[in-house]
Amino acid sequence: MPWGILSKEAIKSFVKKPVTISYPINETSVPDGYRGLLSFDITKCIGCGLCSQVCPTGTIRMIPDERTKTKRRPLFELAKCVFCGSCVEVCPRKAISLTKNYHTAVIRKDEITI
Amino acid sequence: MSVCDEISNVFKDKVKCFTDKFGEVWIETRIDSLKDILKYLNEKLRFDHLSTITGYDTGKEIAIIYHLLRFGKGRAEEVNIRVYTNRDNPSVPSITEIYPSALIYEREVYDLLGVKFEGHPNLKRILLPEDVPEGFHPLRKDFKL
Amino acid sequence: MAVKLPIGPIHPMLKEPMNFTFYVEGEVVVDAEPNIGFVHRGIEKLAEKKTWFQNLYLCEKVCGICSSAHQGCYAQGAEKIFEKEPPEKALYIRTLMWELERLHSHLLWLGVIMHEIGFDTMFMYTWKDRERVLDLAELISGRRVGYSINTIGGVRRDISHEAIKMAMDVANYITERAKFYERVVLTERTILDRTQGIGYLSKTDAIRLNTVGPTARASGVRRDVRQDIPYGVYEESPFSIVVDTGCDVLARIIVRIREMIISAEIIKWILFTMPKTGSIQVKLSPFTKPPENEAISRVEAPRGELFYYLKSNGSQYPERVKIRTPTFANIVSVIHMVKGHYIADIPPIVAGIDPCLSCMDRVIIVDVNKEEKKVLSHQELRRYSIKWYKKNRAWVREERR
Amino acid sequence: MPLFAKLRKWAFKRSLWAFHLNTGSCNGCDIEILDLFTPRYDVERFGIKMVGSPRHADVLVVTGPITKKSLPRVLRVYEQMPDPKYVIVVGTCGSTGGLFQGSYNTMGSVDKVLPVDAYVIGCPAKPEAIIDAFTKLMEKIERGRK
Repeated sequence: MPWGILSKEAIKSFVKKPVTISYPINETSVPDGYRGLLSFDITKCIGCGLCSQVCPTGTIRMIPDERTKTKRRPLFELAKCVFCGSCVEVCPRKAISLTKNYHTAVIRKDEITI
Repeated sequence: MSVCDEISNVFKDKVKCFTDKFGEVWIETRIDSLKDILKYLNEKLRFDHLSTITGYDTGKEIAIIYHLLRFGKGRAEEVNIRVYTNRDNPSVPSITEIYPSALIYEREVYDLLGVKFEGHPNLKRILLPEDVPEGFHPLRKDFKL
Repeated sequence: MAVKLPIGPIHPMLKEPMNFTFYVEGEVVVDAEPNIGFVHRGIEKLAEKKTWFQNLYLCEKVCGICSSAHQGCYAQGAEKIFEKEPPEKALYIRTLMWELERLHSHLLWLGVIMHEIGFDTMFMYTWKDRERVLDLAELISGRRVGYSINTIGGVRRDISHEAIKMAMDVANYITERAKFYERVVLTERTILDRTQGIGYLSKTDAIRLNTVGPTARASGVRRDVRQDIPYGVYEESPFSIVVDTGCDVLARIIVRIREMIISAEIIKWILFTMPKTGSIQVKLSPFTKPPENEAISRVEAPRGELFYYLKSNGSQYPERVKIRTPTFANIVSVIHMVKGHYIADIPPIVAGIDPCLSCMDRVIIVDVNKEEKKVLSHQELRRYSIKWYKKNRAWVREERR
Repeated sequence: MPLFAKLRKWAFKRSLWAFHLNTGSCNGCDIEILDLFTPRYDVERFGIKMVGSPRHADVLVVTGPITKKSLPRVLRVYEQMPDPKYVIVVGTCGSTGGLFQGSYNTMGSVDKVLPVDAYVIGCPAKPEAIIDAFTKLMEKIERGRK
């Protein structure tokens, strides 16, 4: 075929649904269990500090806080996070969870600290 | 006949050969007979694949391990040869004539541990910048982060 | 006239960054010298300061493309150190991820090599197909790249019914597409012109230089860690090793395309035979101290044999983690391959070993006699090579005959 | 604001040319950036284009914690870019050092070396987030900083 095999593919692509997603206009849907930004529920936290010990990057730091039993709570500087989810697995009270939020572009690094 | 027996038959008491619990064959030897053993393994026993050269610092000495593979029918056989060299002035003969791929591996060990490979054609730093001071070898145990 | 031509100081990957100095006579390369380390991040030293479990994520970041191979290889070695056997289902899921990774890596590479030889149409098609694989990976592990699915003693996530269904679709789709690509590669003149007879590496040289992975298999060397030192569930899995005796870049393309078909087959086999229930993990506390041990772990990463040497000293922190990445093993053979070829052939040859992408960011041509320097970016080198080929096409083909 | 300056800002905002620079990342972010230029994401519809030389670029997209060996090259590339120039850092390791904090061969983060305009956190970042970063940069240009 003088036109090559790819030309057939190109013509087929014209009639198919476009592959390009309309991202900034419509949100992309992510599957359940997506490892996005962390969320933290202080009411469940007991301040054990396990999460800060397993974190491979030093994202989690314990700071004093009156609301928990041990008078300290984790502070998540998410700018250092690699979204591995080991803190979620180790948390005995399920105070930390992964969300589907993938909007991680920031102007200042402390914007997403929780 | 296993590799261990063959090596022990030829090199007698120059080598100490054993199989660990994971099935890996380890040969421990001294620096002066290292090249002969590797040559024998390569030419006679057809261990023609050098996976890599590992170096680590035990605190007292520096250990160098040569990880070799032999392919054939069925499962490939693994042999690891370990030598120790002193820490103050570590030096090991280069094996680039036997295994050309060692050109890169030896440079890496030299760079990170400071082991001199006698006879290497182009022994200089490979991973760290060239302007790093003499004696900067990060994988030594006395190098603290 | 001897000309020195250094390529690529700004660099991509941990130990696989490449800056070559090519010595050229006219248009022909006579020698080459690698200079690497622009992406050396000190991972082996950092690993001594992190616990065994934290290192899972550090090892994953050695390479973003073959992340699962690195993490799996580390986990496999660490399981020997901890003397724990992972459950059967975990091995199946782990192998599934390894094969998915091979699919996405080979599709990526196919796009890159097509880009290097100036055939961007196919680059777009392959990357379009690659998205399907990434979507599946996202569904299984929760992230597109960097799956973090392995842990010491198993895997972290179970596979859902939805994922099994989708994996079946993806495997069928990729098989169909790989067959289509094979047909394109073998009939399209642009591709044949630029790849046939380029980067010749004979079988004896491939063995002598300890070449690994698809590069070696394209030279007729039947070596594949999956079969030689079986790990995961490869021992039971029926699959054949793809070997081609072409010894050139075209053979490397063909080997990788056929490997995609084999990978899809393995995925289908895994989905059929995987135990439906069962545990996926041996529970270990992240602060477990292993006994004193040393272990060697080998995995067939998409680019070839990946090697880990692990040593423990009885504490939470490893004593030594040694990593040898496949591209590091293949550098020596690249030097051998480029000798005798034209400057225009450098991009496909260097890309031919799959050196983790944009390895040649910049080219400086230094004329030794005149002490002149000419700086070429990688893009310019590519453009130059495409132009050169258009001009010299006829006699190059003549010469190769 | 004079009409011409307004027009220039409008045009600049809609034709950001990016130069991608790898300073020691693991390739994870790099393939995600390259992904932006392939059919699924296709950022060329926003006028963002990948260029092969820093001399043509408006935006420097940096990935990776700057290694000691690549540091002089990064500075040289940045100096070569014409004004006005912007820097986007993609990936956790470039933003804060991530897993490579405290290594003997990395600088830690890009903002120790270059002025950074936007960060994309993630290891690797999702392509959508990188598009977000470009959108945020466009907003920043709209507000006017340089």
